[in-house]
Amino acid sequence: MAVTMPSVLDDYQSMSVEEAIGMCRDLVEDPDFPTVQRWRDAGGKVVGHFQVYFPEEIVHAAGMLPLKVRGAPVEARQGESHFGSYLCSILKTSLELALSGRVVLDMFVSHPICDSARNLAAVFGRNFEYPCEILYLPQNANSAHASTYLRGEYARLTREVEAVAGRSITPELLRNSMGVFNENRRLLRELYEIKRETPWLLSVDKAYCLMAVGGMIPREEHNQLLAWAIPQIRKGSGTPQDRMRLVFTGGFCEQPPLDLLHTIAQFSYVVDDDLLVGLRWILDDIPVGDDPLADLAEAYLENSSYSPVQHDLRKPKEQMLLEQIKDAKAGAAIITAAKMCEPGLDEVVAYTKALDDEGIPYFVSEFEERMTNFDSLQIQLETFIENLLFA
Amino acid sequence: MTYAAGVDVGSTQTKAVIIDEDLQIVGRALVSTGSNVTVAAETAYEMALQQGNIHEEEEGVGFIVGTGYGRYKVTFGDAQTTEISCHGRGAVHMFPGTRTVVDMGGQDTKAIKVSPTGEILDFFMNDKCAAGTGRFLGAAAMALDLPLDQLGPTALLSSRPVKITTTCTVFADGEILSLIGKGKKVEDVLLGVHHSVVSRSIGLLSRVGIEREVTFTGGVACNVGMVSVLNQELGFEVNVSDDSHYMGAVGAALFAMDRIVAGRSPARRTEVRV
Amino acid sequence: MTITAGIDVGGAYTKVVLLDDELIIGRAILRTGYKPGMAAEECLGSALADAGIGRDRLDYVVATGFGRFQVAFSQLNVTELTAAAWGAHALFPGTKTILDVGGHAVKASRIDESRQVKSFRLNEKCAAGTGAFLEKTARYMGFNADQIGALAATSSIVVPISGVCTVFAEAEVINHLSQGIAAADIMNGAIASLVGKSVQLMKRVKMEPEVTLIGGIMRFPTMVSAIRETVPGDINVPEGDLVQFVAALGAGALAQHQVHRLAEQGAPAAGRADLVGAGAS
Amino acid sequence: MSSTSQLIQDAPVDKRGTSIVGRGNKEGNRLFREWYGELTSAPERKEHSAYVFVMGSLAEILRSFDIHTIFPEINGLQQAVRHVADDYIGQAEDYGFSADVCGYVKADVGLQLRGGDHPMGKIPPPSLAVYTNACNTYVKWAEIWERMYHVPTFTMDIPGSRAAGRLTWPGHVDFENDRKYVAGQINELIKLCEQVTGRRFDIDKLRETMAHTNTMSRKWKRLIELNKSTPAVYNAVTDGTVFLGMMNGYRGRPEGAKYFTDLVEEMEYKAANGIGTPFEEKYRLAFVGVPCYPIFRRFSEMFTEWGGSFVGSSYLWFASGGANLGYEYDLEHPLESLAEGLLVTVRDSMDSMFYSDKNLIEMIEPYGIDGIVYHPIKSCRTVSTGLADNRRAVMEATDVATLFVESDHMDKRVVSEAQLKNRVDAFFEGLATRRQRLTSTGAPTGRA
Repeated sequence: MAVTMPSVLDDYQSMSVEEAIGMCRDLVEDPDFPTVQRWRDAGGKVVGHFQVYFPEEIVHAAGMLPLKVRGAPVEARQGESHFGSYLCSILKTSLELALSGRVVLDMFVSHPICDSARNLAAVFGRNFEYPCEILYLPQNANSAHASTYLRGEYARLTREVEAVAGRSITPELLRNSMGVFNENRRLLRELYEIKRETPWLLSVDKAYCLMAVGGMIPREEHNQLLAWAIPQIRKGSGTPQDRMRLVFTGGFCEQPPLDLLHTIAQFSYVVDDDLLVGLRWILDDIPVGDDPLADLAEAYLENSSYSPVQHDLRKPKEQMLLEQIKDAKAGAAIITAAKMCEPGLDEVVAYTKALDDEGIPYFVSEFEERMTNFDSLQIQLETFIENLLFA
Repeated sequence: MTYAAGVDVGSTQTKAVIIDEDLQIVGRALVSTGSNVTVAAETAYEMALQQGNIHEEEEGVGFIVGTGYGRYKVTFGDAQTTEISCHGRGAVHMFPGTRTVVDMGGQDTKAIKVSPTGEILDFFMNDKCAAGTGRFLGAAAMALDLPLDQLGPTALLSSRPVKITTTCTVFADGEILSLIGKGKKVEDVLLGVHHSVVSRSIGLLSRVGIEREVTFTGGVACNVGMVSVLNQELGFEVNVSDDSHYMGAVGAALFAMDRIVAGRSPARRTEVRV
Repeated sequence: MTITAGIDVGGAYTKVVLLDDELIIGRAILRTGYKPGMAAEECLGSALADAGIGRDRLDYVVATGFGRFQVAFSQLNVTELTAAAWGAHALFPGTKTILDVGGHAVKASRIDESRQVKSFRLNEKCAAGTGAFLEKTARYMGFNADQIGALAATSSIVVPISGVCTVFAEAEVINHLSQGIAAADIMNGAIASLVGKSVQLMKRVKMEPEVTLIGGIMRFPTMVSAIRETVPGDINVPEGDLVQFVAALGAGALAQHQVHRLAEQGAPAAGRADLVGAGAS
Repeated sequence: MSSTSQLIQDAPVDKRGTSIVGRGNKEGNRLFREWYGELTSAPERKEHSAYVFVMGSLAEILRSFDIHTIFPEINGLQQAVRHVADDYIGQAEDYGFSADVCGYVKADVGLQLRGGDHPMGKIPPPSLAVYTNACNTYVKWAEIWERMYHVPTFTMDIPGSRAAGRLTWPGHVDFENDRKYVAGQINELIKLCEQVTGRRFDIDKLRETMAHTNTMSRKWKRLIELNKSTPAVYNAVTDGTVFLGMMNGYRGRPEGAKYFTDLVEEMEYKAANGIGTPFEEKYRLAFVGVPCYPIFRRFSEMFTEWGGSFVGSSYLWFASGGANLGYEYDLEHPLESLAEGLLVTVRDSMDSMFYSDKNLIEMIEPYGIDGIVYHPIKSCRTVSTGLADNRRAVMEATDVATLFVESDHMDKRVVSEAQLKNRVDAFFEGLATRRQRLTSTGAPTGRA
């Protein structure tokens, strides 16, 4: 292992798995990102990458910490003053984290997932000295030339990252990192399998905390945490209840507050979702060959999940959602979109029409990362359940 | 003696101020705007004249400037100026050290950056949403059926503000009542309301940049709770005049006096100027 | 005979309906204020008085509305949407679509023959489309809520009110007034904008006849006739002030259903109030 | 009465129609109606239409296949200036689209739901849709047509600048990687057009359309420079919208080349003779964002009645697809240079939205700018997201006066005339006092 990664988590092995999940929740909700602080204090550099997907392997191979920038439930007092009225919250809070010094970066990367996200790179660039750029992930996934282009774009990114890290990324280092992330995605797949097969053992909010913490700690450490937690969760004592199995969609970029997920978990089983889908974007292990950048590029296009912000004629989103519901043996769906999220709101129309045609019950609910009142969501959830009970 | 007058027609209240050549306020009046804006403006103006017992026959009012959203309805006015310019001018006149003005009225909040001469360098107003404006405080008062002037004092009884996220006026009473329903103390909820309104206004202020001194104008500046929370959040004391409610009208009157002094006062006109 | 109570603790008003099997034997309404639990107590008290029976006669109590979790004595809590479905169905068995325009929320739902809610939408925040907007507008122009209907009825012109934010919509109202537009016409415009937003919600749940209109705002004939103009098919409106009691009635009807169901199962009359109660936080 | 209001009002053109002054707008209105006439009658002639967008319309290729280009954005703004947009938008919202979704998208959905009935004519359904990623909403928009019409949709993915001012050029490894990608996609698009039309690709026809675009780009660049003259020879917001209609609608066509040749002749004549717009010019302004179409004429009057004259507009940069660069294709190597040109011009469109602060600062002196008006809109995050921060940067670097007003280019519900006027008035009151101070201290005050 060429890079020595400092450990940033407290000793959780001595905790119960519930306590460890509680620790994750605290970290996920802590707007000061203590694990990132510890990493920096140990002399590490941090590359912040905005939602949804980012080839973190490249940053990892350079010995830096890839930090998933996903906003935070903070008041964007400074952030607000850099934006207008009609914008999603994650944009403002992500900038707030940087402006307020809660998160200190050595590089910031955004993506052409939506027009706000591309603008965000420009806004960061005007306000910070470190490199702020857009990684142009291909939007024409159906072109025969997309993967060659993406390999070249990854090569460009590699050069930028090397400059920031002050060290070169050998194919060996990259292959090693890809191994670490393959392992990480495999463990996350296990986590989701537990939710799908035995949802009473792992609620959506707890699974979320375990997953999300990965975006802010060295991935080796996340792998250790998951490898430690998963067997214990499987051994859990919960018993199945007669609850509705739901798929939650709309959490691919801005994140709903944990309390919202908790509210849902109190009334139902969320057996699949698109929360932080970027961490699980690649569906299987990436084959590690002679040209790791090409392997990364190929996997992004050919072996990936779906989201409202990737256009791929092979993946009509409403079809993907229906399959997701079928595969998860879910009986209903919660269709959400972050307030002011154009791609998300556009997709809601297609999703609801498809669900209407299939006769799959659903309800629509907008959310914002900073919301604290879930009455409307709760009314809709309960109405769902009551319909089963008093039919 | 020549006088100058400013009439500030706001969405809820109309204010009139008369100043003399020494720029001293000699008459002021406040009436609720109601449905006939022009009548409200005339009434306020006449009342201000009476209060300063100025008799137009002998000692005339040389120039009248209308301001506020209804400024073009001040049909007896000689000129119109936006309340943005007027609040800036009034604040700098009352507190010459003023560099930033926060004006909180019925339905909008303005952040104004001014030069030492009262020149407007930059300004920002809430456009899209009345959340966190004075109206939100009004809604809170109505929900808890407290008189407006009791809001601040009641809030200041609390030390533990409740976090309030919905600052949407429409849903204010719902949010507030459900908090009370959940057993929160009235004063804690109210302090929370004040905090949420203040933090919205500070968000607005930071758009023009918070440079000391900050002068707090508009009707909401009469709320002691708002003043103390604002000071607390800013970390320094803001200027508040006893006439903060009249600041727009004062600014308008000062502009009017400029015109008199510049000797450019036109013959009194009474036709509508739109 | 089975006597049940349905209690609807709404944002503005608390309503109680007492049922003896199918028959309404008593009801009461009063302001919720900020002690929903107490409001429910008092309201139930006056309803019992209205029916002239004692509390011990109650077989089952179902609570609904935003304050349902503050109702200490209910065996079961259900949402307004479920209660409304039961209420509308009890009054008009042909109901397929329900529009509930309340003070703080507008809810549209589509149900099937067995009162199952098939689809529903709640109004998004920041839409100047709640009953409160009408009352605010009326109050601003110097009328009280009960005069809204009569006032609008005298007008034939609809003054457009397009503002998205209620507060700014009020500013529009002020502007119209200052331009000398008649209060009645402005009221008409306010109603039209509310109707427009409500009908849109119904379209989003794919409304089918019969449509049943409920909620306090439906007291105003102008509101109803404006909806009739834009919505095809049969439209039901409960008689008089019964419009305000539909959710409470539904809760009472559901209570009847529960008693009989539990009787069949031979189980004691204990609901899942606690279970749902867990949802309250 | 401003020339664009003729466009809006179909008002008769005055007797001086023969004179060179005012010709551009008169011709523009005529050609504009002619264009919509062509579109309306295209189906009768069994001609194909493609739905395209202003930032990278690929008109050169589509035209070489005689495929009509239809711009939903232009349809949308016409619905707004003709005060019918709300009906279409309402229909789309009933269909399920949120109030927060782009008004252009909803106006188009409403239009499609009405079988293409549009105030300018009947908009035929698409044979295919071609769009770049210059605006991500283009992509989401096309997905709606995929679902409605099951027609082929083609994303021409054009990587933009990775960071402010970081431009690469031919020969640079990153540029070549992007160019290969774009060139490859162009070939894929050509194949798609062959399938749709059943015709063979004709490279000489492509040369023709490219030659016309070359003329138009050259003239467009000149047109923008010509407004350095005092008084401004055209209003960059109102007249500019007419010019943009021509630039996009007639891109790659002889009528377009002639139109802009004549237009530049007219503007050079006006410049030489000190002829300005119909309004007195007291303050020279730059406009940033998208105009307020629902009250288009009133919006412009709020400025002209104070003597505010829009001499430049970022809209003329990005909505012309980057024609402001005056980029000219190398007709010896059409396909290669089409790829290069597309990359360079569409990249510039995006830069004009995301990174325009530097261009604005550089514009102040040569154009004698007294103030910059930022008008971000609810509908368009692409244009609007960065503007508040952009303004901060400009105000830090210069002491130019700025105004920041938000509304929308389609949705009347968020356009409050009273609010707008209040801010505009305050802005000019500030400009007036500032000018008094500057003149008294003898400092330069733009050109006025």
